[in-house]
Amino acid sequence: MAEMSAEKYLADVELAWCPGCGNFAIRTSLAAALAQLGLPPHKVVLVTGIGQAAKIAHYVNLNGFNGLHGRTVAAAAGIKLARPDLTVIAESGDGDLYGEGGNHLLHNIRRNVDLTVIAHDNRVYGLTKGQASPTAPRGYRTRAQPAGSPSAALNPLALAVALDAPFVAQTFSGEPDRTANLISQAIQHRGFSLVNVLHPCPSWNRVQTFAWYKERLVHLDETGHDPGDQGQAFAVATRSGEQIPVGILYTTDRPTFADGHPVLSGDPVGLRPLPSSDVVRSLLATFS
Amino acid sequence: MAEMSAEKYLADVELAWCPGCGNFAIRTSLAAALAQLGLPPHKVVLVTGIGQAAKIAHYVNLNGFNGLHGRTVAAAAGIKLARPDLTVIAESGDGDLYGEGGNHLLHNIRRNVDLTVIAHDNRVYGLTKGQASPTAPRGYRTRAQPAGSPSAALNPLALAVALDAPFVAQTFSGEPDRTANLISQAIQHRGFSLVNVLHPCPSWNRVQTFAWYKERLVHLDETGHDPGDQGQAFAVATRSGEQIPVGILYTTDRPTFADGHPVLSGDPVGLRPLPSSDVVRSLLATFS
Amino acid sequence: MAVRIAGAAGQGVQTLGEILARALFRSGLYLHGEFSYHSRIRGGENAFTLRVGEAPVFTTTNDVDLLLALNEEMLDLYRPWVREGGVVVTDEAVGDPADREVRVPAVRLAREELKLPIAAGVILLGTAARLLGLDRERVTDAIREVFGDKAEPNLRALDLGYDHVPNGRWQLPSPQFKHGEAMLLTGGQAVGAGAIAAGCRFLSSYPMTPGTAVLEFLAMHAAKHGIVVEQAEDEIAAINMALGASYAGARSLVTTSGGGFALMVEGLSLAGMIETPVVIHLGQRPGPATGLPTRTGQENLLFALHAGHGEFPRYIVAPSDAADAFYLTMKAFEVAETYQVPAIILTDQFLVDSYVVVPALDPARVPVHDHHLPVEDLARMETYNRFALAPSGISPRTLPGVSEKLVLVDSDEHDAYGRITEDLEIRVAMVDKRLRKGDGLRAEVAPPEIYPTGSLRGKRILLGWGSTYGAIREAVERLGAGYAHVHLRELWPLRTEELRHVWSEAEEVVLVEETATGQMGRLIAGETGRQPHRFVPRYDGRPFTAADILEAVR
Amino acid sequence: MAVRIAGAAGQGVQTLGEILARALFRSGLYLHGEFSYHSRIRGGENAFTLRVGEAPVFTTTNDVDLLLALNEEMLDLYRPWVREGGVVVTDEAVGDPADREVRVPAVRLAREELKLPIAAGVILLGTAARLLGLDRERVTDAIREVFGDKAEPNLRALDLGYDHVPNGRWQLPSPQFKHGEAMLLTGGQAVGAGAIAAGCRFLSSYPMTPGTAVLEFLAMHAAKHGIVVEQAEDEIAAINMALGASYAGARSLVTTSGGGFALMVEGLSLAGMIETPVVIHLGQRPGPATGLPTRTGQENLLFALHAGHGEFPRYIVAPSDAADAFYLTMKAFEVAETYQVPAIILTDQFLVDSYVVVPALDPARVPVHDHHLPVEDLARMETYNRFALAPSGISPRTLPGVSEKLVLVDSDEHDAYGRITEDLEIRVAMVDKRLRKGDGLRAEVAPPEIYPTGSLRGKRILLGWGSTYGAIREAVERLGAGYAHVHLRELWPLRTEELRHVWSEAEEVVLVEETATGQMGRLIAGETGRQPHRFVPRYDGRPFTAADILEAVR
Ligand SMILES: Cc1ncc(C[n+]2csc(CCOP(=O)(O)OP(=O)(O)O)c2C)c(N)n1
Ligand SMILES: Cc1ncc(C[n+]2csc(CCOP(=O)(O)OP(=O)(O)O)c2C)c(N)n1
Ligand code: SF4
Ligand code: SF4
Ligand SMILES: [Mg+2]
Ligand SMILES: [Mg+2]
Repeated sequence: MAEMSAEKYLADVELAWCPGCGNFAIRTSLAAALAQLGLPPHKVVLVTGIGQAAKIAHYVNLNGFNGLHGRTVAAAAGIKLARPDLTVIAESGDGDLYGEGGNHLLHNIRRNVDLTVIAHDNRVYGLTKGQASPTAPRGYRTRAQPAGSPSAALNPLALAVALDAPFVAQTFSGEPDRTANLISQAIQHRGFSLVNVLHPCPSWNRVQTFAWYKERLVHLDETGHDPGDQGQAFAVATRSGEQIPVGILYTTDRPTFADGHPVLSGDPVGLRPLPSSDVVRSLLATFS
Repeated sequence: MAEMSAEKYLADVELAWCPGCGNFAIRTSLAAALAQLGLPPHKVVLVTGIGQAAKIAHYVNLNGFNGLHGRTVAAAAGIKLARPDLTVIAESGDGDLYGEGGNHLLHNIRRNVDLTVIAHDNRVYGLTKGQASPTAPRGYRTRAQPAGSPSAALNPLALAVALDAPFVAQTFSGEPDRTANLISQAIQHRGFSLVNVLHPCPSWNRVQTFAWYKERLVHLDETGHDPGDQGQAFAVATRSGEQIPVGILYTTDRPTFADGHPVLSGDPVGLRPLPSSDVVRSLLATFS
Repeated sequence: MAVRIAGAAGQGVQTLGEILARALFRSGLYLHGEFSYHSRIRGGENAFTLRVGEAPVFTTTNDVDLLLALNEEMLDLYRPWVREGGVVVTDEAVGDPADREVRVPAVRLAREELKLPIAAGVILLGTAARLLGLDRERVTDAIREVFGDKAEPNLRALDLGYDHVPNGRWQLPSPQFKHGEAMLLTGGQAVGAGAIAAGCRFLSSYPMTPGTAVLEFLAMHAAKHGIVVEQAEDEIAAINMALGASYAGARSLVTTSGGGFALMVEGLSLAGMIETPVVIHLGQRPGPATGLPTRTGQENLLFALHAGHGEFPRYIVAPSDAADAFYLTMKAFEVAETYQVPAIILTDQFLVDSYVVVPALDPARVPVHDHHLPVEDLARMETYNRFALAPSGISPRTLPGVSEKLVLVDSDEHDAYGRITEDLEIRVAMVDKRLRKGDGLRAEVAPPEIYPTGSLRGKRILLGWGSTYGAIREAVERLGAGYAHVHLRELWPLRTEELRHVWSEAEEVVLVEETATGQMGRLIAGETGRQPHRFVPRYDGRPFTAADILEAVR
Repeated sequence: MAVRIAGAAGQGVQTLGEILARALFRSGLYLHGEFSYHSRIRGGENAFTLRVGEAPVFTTTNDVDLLLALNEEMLDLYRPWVREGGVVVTDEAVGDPADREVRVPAVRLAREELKLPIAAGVILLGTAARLLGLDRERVTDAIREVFGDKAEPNLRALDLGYDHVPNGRWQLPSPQFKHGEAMLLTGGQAVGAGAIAAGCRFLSSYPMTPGTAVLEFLAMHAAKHGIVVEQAEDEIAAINMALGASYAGARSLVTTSGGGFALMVEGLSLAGMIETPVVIHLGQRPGPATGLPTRTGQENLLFALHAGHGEFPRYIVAPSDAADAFYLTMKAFEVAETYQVPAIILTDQFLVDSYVVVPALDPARVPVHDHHLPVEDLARMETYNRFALAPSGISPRTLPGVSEKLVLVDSDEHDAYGRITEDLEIRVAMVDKRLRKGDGLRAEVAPPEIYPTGSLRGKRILLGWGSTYGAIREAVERLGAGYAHVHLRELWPLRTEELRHVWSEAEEVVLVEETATGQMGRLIAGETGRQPHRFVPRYDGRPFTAADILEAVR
């Protein structure tokens, strides 16, 4: 596929994000990734949920399914199963994907549908004014958690590695080229891919700021990490403390949902014609 | 606490399970565990969902909350938060806990509420006539999956270890004493405990039979496994192939939900009196 | 003529019932077979009640002529319902030898002669078949159909039972139809077949009785008919996957019961907002909550109608029998697709699980069409607006990826293109556009069925909807002059004019419904101001029979 | 007298509004402050509209006397709504210097003098306050209350603005109440305070506008008042956790909006089945689906009433203002606890977010009691039956672990002890028992409010419910003779007798409702057969004002 200009993926509309927000860069990285891959806009569906991150569906020139909060991955799976001919990207906030939508993430990793999930991880519920998201650290204080969040942060990377997700990566919005690159690799990887994008939320998150992240990033491609080794990936994902791994944590190649599926091997069901009356009559004949 | 007779925990009612089902033994093991711990029945709440396994709430003499399919752990967390003075056990089928209820499992491990979750893992939806449950292997055939389940089996142990659940164990219903022992240790462990109980379902599951399991069990307490090592626990949990680990995979001691909680340190809120009018007036005074 | 087979779960009651039903069907007779069961896999009470007739039979009965009791408990439970002059068939070890049952050494024969204990039921069935006057060959065919390559020992069992008694105590009517003129199927199969006939290409669902029957039917036919059938992780996933698939071009179905539908309510509202068709099969069972999982009821009418936050049009049908279930399922798909709305098929356990013989189904009765915008038309457009403000409310629809035009849908209020908006004038225009579809929908709905035709002046009306059709019809037939039956099969939009007419003509309107609160009465009154004068409720989880209604009405 | 402060999100519109409201409240005046905003964190349109009065004010207005515009866009948008003779206050750089606005160098002063750009708004507020005739001291107090230890630079900002104009263009009325005689609060705070006053001990919820306000209020007061407040992973967890906590003895609340409520529907049905009290605060906003997240509406009435599979009693209130929200929340807890049913508090964004001054709240007006069975009584029982077939339908309730008696609840149909059953006679008895509670509940409900009192004969009635109260009341007052206002605050069970009376007396009943389909009309007709004659709808997401209603009715 020919590389295209990233511009054509960007919709010329007002962006309702706050100044300084990491979401802007993620949008640009997404466009750059699509341009790298030369994917025609009409062959891509961007599925989002509800939240600040989820508004991205309106800010790009792609097909879009901006569904319910938390149901992003479920809707994306439905689209991909009906139309394997399309590239389907599910993109939303950490509250959407890991909180309300946790069960769909879990089970679509099992399903191994060929989806790319991009999580905007700002550790807060941005749109609803700053409550702790599942990735917020224990003790994080907000108006809904004035005594500090009592729960441990969810580790989405460890979770995905444990569930044997075929492609698990993390990146930082402040590194747009690396982010674009990872997204493009995630899209190309067969099966389920998760890209967790850390990003600052200057409006609500005063702890995990741009600088805070910058100081802590460790680029896995510079550490000799072997993404093919699940144990190593798990160790990196669960390494606690001051280092934040970015890059590809884990890749594997296991049967996808479509592999050996009796129907998915044929024409996309979303494009098949109405059944012929002969076919229907043969079905009904089984009742007589 | 004094040991009690296991009999007193068993309700004298007809059990609607099929002959030969592993559920019978799990019920006995649960009673034995409670007897070992000498827990008075009225100080225990057994929370279940819907399914064959979930009927256990009616077959024991304990307080019982037999709620909705999939919501077992959520209801249990509510009970425990209101009444830390009670021992709360959440027990249900694999479909209930890992399928419909996956999100509650995920987030209650994060919460680290002091619950014991006992999963009856028969790899099928027993009560609804044998469809694949989340732990059914890829390719498993049922009436709802005539071409074989297209999804990989969920690995609940790897999941729990990855989420840093404080106590993760697996056992087999055909080893009732070991099962009782693990349940009793799980109850005693501070924080969230998961005991995955493998059990045959002679009515629907013709693959994972009693004999099938018996041949494959590896007792972790005989292999020198160190449950304090998360990496090792993960390796054991994800070890594929013909060996099925039973015993304690992982234990850790991390802050529970109640630790440092401003309200849970006081009297159980479920037992507190109605507010005095003085207290209410002082609240209202903030509006004047 | 009515027969009941009763036993514990695991004794094969449903299989025996199906064999008997097939044998009768092969004999050219109409029948209705009701399967009633407990929520367990082994033990408990299972009963298959079969009525035979020379014309279509659409309801069950309390009384039977022949009881085949597979164990002692069932004998005790159901003997009181055997009519004067009826017969009971049991194993020799069941019941009291002093009683005048037909006692067969079935268990012993199955064990000793066949080495297949489970075949005792087929032996008893053989005896019952002969008493009924059934041709041995018809039963042989039925056993072959049901057991496939496992038929052999069961055919021997049949013979053992058949030969145990002399020829027919009863005689069956002569055949009423020729092969191909009628069909035997359950309501669940009818919904599944209707879906396939209407071009369903995607089903995502979570098992729940009685919705599961449709999931399993489509799963079985998926490969052949090119349908993606997927068991979802929960009902929320099911509806959201279905909406995704529908957006992408696949006619989509979900199947569930009340509790699962409850979890789909947010998704239903999404369907309303993104104007993406989806068909929901809601098989009712008694609630609240888990309730009685394997029983029947009609408690979800007002719930189905008002489910979902916000206001949007929907289409609701409630088939009265299996044939209706086939046609109305087809129509539900077609209406959902035409109007880009969610459609709900409201059945119940009784309808889904009952076997019935109906006149041969003719899919051509409900034409189905492709409603997408031709790609040529798209090419001519500058921008494609998924939610263009069409006068009918129906915006021209296309799919992602079939042309260079992009397709954007949004759960927020949105503009014509599909982009999120907080412009309150656009908001109003969009609400109006969506609700305008109600006019078209209303015109799709057929008037309620009235029986007997002719004036309603001064009559007492038994008003019903859905699967109570057969019982009410039979009751009205038996009540004779002065009574009429008004039945709704398409529930929403409501045909208010015809209903107003019913009220203004009739002497009294009696609602017959399997609820405790009379929901259809409240619905009709809410839309027309006319309330039923009386209400005959039932809410014990069993279907109405004509006898129950007669008792309540007389 | 009315004031509007308008700006982008992030410019502090709500804070400025709250300061102004507090200053007026401290001046002994009644007021209503409406906050209208976009679903974003920075940018967009935020407006705080404040009406001042000598008597309680319960609604907002379109027209204002003073507009404080924080940016150009807001100036253009809202200038048309400034009354003849009104004033506009802006920064010197905003708008056209040729216009006769009061232009203050606020941005420059904030930057240069205060080194705090965000304080520009407070400077403008100071100017506005002086124009309004507000005492500087009252505003100073208000700033201290709102900013706490961050007050200092804002007090300087106030002075800069205050000193920019000469003394009062307007004069405020004299104080109408003394300290302690009235209270200033939002509807959301009122619900939260009512919950605490009624003994709420547990809240589990997932954030959703406008429900979040109540979550945050209780979170803030949790430690002091001994309440476990937990943000759930989703709304399904929220309701199931709340039911668990309630079973275990904690009065429990969940708070959400339509989309979140949709996810709680199965849990609502569970509450009905296990007869475990729970209070649901449902803050309405326009749908379907995500709709307009920060706007108002009344679209969830029929949904809230019919949500849940199966039939079970519930209690629904719709407060008309913040005081009502306090009392009805208390009542909702008490009724839920007495009848062991779910109770729904139906508010909306307008009510939740509006500030209002009300007569001092008196918690003693709604007595609360412990409804658990005394442990002594338990000790005397052989077995404790959680679902004993009480004539009132209310089975005596105890908690697990307070005595040796075990407490078992079950989402399946169950016997008196709580054990699962498939016995159909017990089923019927249990349905009857649950529904019998409806009689007691009906008696709890107060009759609709009628204004003016006296005969309705020949009058045109404006019928409303919930937060449209103030707008309808004002419209009726302005319409004068020949009109009356009938308002429902407790919606279910419905007081059908009084409503029938309204219809039989009145000339015409006009429903005023923030929906497109007139849901209250359909509800009343469903229960009484009486339909409204006319319907005044609104569904653009904005609250009714009296002017809107007058225009539609006249
Ligand atoms: C069912 C449902 N529950 C709650 C909400 C309210 N809501 C909208 S956005 C949001 C959180 C967004 O957080 P996140 O997904 O992290 O996205 P962010 O705004 O941080 O990018 C919530 C709770 C909703 N729209 N739907
Ligand atoms: C919301 C909802 N969906 C579906 C069901 C139907 N249902 C009842 S039990 C069950 C599956 C049970 O499987 P599992 O939890 O593994 O328990 P088992 O019967 O195997 O012990 C299902 C799907 C239900 N009761 N509620
Ligand atoms: S609230 Fe946070 S995440 Fe949302 S747009 Fe603003 S800065 Fe970004
Ligand atoms: S269906 Fe399976 S799991 Fe359920 S009781 Fe029978 S054997 Fe046990
Ligand atoms: Mg976020
Ligand atoms: Mg199971």
